[in-house]
Amino acid sequence: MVLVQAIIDGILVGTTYALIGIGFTLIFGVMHKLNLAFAAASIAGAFASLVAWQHFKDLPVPLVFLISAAAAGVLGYLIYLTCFRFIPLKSPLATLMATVGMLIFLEEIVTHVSDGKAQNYPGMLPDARWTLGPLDIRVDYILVFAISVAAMLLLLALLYRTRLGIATRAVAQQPVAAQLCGISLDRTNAATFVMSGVLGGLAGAMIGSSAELLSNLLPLQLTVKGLIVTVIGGLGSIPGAIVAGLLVGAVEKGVETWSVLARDLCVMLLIFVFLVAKPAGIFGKLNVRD
Amino acid sequence: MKKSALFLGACALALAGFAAAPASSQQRVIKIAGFGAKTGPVRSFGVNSEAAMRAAAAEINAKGGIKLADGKMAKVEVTFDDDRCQAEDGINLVRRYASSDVLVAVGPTCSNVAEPLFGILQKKVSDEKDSGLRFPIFTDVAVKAGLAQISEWAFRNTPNEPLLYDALFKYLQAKRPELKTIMGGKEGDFAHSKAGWDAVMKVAAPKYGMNIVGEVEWKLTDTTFTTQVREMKAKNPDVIAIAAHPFTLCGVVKEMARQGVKPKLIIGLTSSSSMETMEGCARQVEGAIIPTTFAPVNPEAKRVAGLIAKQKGSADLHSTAAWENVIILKSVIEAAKIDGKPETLAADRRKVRDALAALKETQGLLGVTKRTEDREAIKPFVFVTAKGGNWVVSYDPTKPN
Amino acid sequence: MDYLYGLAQTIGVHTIIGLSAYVVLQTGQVTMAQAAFYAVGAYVSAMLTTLWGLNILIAIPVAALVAMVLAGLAGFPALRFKGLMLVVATMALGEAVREFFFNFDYQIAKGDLKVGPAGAEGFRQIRYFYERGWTTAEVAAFIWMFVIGIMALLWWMDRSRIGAVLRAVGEDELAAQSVGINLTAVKVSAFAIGGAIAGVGGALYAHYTTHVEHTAFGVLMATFAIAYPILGGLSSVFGTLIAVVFIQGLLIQWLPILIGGELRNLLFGLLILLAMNLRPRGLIDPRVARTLRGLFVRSPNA
Amino acid sequence: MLELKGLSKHFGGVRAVDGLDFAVKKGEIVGLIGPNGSGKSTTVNLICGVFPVTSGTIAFGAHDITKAPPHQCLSLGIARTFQNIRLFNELTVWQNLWVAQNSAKHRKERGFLGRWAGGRGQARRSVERYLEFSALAAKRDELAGNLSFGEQRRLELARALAAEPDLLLLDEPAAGMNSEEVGQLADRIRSLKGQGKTVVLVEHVMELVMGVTERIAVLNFGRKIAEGTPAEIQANQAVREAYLGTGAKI
Repeated sequence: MVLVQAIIDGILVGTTYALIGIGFTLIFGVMHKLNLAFAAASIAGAFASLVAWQHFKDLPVPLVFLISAAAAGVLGYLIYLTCFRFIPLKSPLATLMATVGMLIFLEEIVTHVSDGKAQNYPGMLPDARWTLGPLDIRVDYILVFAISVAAMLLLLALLYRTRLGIATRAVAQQPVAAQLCGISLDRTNAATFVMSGVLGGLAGAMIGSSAELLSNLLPLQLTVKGLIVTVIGGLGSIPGAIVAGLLVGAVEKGVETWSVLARDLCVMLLIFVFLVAKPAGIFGKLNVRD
Repeated sequence: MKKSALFLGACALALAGFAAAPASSQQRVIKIAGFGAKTGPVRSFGVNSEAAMRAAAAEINAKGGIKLADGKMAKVEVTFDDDRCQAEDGINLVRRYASSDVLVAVGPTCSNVAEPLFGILQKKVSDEKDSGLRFPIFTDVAVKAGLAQISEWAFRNTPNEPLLYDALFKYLQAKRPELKTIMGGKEGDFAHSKAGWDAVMKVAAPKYGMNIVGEVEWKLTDTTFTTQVREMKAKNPDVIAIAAHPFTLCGVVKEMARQGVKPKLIIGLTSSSSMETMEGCARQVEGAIIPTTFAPVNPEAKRVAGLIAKQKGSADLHSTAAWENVIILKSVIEAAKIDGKPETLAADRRKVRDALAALKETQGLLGVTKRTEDREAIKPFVFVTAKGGNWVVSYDPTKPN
Repeated sequence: MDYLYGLAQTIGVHTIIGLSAYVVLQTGQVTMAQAAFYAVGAYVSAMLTTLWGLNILIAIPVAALVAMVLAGLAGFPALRFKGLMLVVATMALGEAVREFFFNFDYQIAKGDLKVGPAGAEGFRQIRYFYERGWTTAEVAAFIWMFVIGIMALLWWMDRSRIGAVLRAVGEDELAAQSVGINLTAVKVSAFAIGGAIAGVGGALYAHYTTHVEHTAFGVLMATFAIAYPILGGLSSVFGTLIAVVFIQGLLIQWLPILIGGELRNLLFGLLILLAMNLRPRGLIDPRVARTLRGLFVRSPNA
Repeated sequence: MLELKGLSKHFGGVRAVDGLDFAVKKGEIVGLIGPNGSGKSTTVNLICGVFPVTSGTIAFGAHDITKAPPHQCLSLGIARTFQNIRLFNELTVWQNLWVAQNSAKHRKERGFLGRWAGGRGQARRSVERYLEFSALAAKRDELAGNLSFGEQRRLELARALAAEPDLLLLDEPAAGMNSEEVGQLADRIRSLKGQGKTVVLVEHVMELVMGVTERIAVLNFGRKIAEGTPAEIQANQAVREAYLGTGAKI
């Protein structure tokens, strides 16, 4: 029963991993580049909302979340401008390194804002619990789950139902052809960064909110977790990132009931299993033809 | 080519600036260099230590300064550098001090900096062959047990955790005999937190009749603790001891509140008796008890806390140690009768070291601190309890009631 | 002066770890495992000198060899992955090795105290240099002997056919195969050479800092290992050296003296960002590298 | 010398190559043509071990190379060029030729130790020879990425030849060339015959195929629909239909 309980917790919390994974995978899908500053921007967004929350006392929680999402969206655009826009496509390592610089920069800004201290962050319904037979579930985890799913559905609708979404997918598949069809590469890329930033900001806010704390320790941790989810899900695959996020959450919490120190090793093992058995990820397709 | 020239230019400029940095001094000064983490996760420690050192220096200088061997007075000059909690940074900083006119250093924040730092010092002063640095360091924060034994140039004024927790459990046995069972929680991937439970509390509790019913662990950067807290709930101990930084300490007590885990007592790790914990989770830690080597319990302690606050730092068990260190160094330097001239620098450092080693006790803010043979401190302590968003003294051994 | 020698030690050791990633990066593989081989070198050599009293000139090659074997073994499965997959796979390997040393507890009594790796506490008292009375300058010279040796080796490799083969693999694996290059052999060799160099770096690190513990070998160290050659440029070994001087010397050591420590880390990230925007191919990009080469030697093929 | 038997390659449901039988004799120059997507390039990639074969066998001389990885094909004596030029752009012209000094022939000539000592000189001489052959001697230290399109094509051909192969697979070498350049290319390919090389030419530009090959195989939808001399192929009705429907002239 302990295990079942833990796995349910894991799946619920795993949605935030999924959101971070989607952020990485979205940018990778469109630009075929890695944005290592993404998770840091998500947490920085949450910190921006924290500052707002501290400044205007008793801001309602949904508004705090929106501020976080908006701030992270803006940061996403800034990352695009500083790390991608002006660096030639031929130098993928330069963009990678630039995002590392951005990661360090954002991490340090967060450290300065918080003075390196853990900060109280508003929780959603801090005392609500839902008892279901022997199971005991935190209502705010269910909220996290619901909000994440809603955000993912919104994203999918955006990608498949709007002009901007079609442009994004076109650029992801055939950048040159898309340009010839009059799609602005620059604008589409920027939009992708903003979209992923908004998702990340939401995830950052929910991670902080479910712990009721924010800390400058989070960015690096979340970057690693996001990369793991992205790889297991398959590069550029949004459904893959969702399933992988839930899977990683469930495995973490499940293993935790046995040993905390083995937890991270088991996640690493999970990567190896996937890399060997299914190198393209859960839903990913390998590009075999050149 | 132009851009690379720009870079070369910047490098040259930096070099030139560096070469010009050591300024000439007209007045006699004694330089005490502070260093610690001012960036990264433990930034607040460095900020507070710096404030405390500056406050102490201001106080000494206001009273005329430090008396040298020739009877002249010298001003104290305190500097503070950031080591980013990185071993190599700390080593390079201390090498820089040792090759400049700094007399003695106070620091560092992190044990993982202190360990290698003490390692590069000369191990035994009698060993002429040992090429380690001959430079005294008087540590204020790095708390890991037994570090000063690495070198005879290393001194510490840090809490001795085994003694503190021994006293705490002894006190609990006498005053709260209804507490029979204890469960521990620790950050398994952080040496100090891990040792705080494994080597300190876990050892002390059974000595005073408390029964260990279980232990859980988590990691430094975890944000969810549902599994661990459920285990606590299942074991239902009287006491829960949490050896962790404020970030996960707060995460755990918040989860405990959510799951309705209400132990009769929560015990925290010494460094958690800070305002950070209160900013993070004042409501949930209400009633928790922590042994600490500082609390504003007497007029002098209150006055110093005010002075440190004026320098934009907060007074806690670590930063007040930095204050004490500078004050102790003043009297040590005066007792050592140093000349304070550039040509006597090496001899002066040795004199300061010997005088520090000769100390049997020092005056601290909470009373007399005993110095041990292996250059560690046994500091007076109090127990503080979280109450209404503040840490209040619940027991002071010097004032038995 | 002693301080500058000390700084030279840091720069030397970091140059070595950067060069270890340089070799692997040339084959187009972004590896996050260098910190793991660095750790292996550090622990193995420190155990040899401190626990069993071996000469450091024996300990370093042995440490390099162990790191090389491990890297070679890691290289085989790593062949399956490219790009981000490889980044994450090697990161997983690095973390696994770090976890191993976190739990690695093996001490023996030496006189009045026990020495050796003590799990999370780390491994202290690796005082080989200081016990033998080496001065700071001598230690710096010892470290730079290895730096210069490794740089000379890689400089020679760069100019020989091996270097061309490594770069060919890095640029286009299929085309490289079609001219008869055995990808497996080249990639595994690059991993192994990189591992051996990282092992040397780790061994020197352990001995100059006297203390090693698992926290020193995390993701951050692995990132720095690849950051140096990328920032410096993959066209010349001197790029890595210049990047290390830029980061360790300018940003970490001198910047706080010039502008105060508070702003240092903020600027640190920004300057990396700026450098990559201004010089996407590294501080020493191919053009500068060719000019540089022209200063020293005439075209090797003329 | 090269023999494909029942060779098939399926990508999911797509049968890119479907039961292809095809043989090349030593010293021949053979053309492989067909409309877009007919499986020509896939066939080249299968021979070179780029894709795993779904079914069928590939034999080269006495060796079964069905499962051989690409680099092994080269050391047995098969070299290739690519449809979209794949040079090492960051290496110089000279280095591009130098890395190709890899085949079994080179190794045999130099022996084990010779690879370190005398082999270097020999390899350098071989590189010089192909620099001359491709008329790129003046640009030896230029980065390959900076060459013009035509020069890049020449360099790629030279790089394949520098491996001293017995069989050369050319994947659309004339794509994007003007007719003057195609003429020069035709001369080069013909001169290869004189050196005793066997050539398989995959091509769209009929001017070239008809001009230099002795025998042509035509693919459509992964199957061989015709084989014969250039004249026979030009007269073949099935081939015309495959290309442009009925009545087309090729």
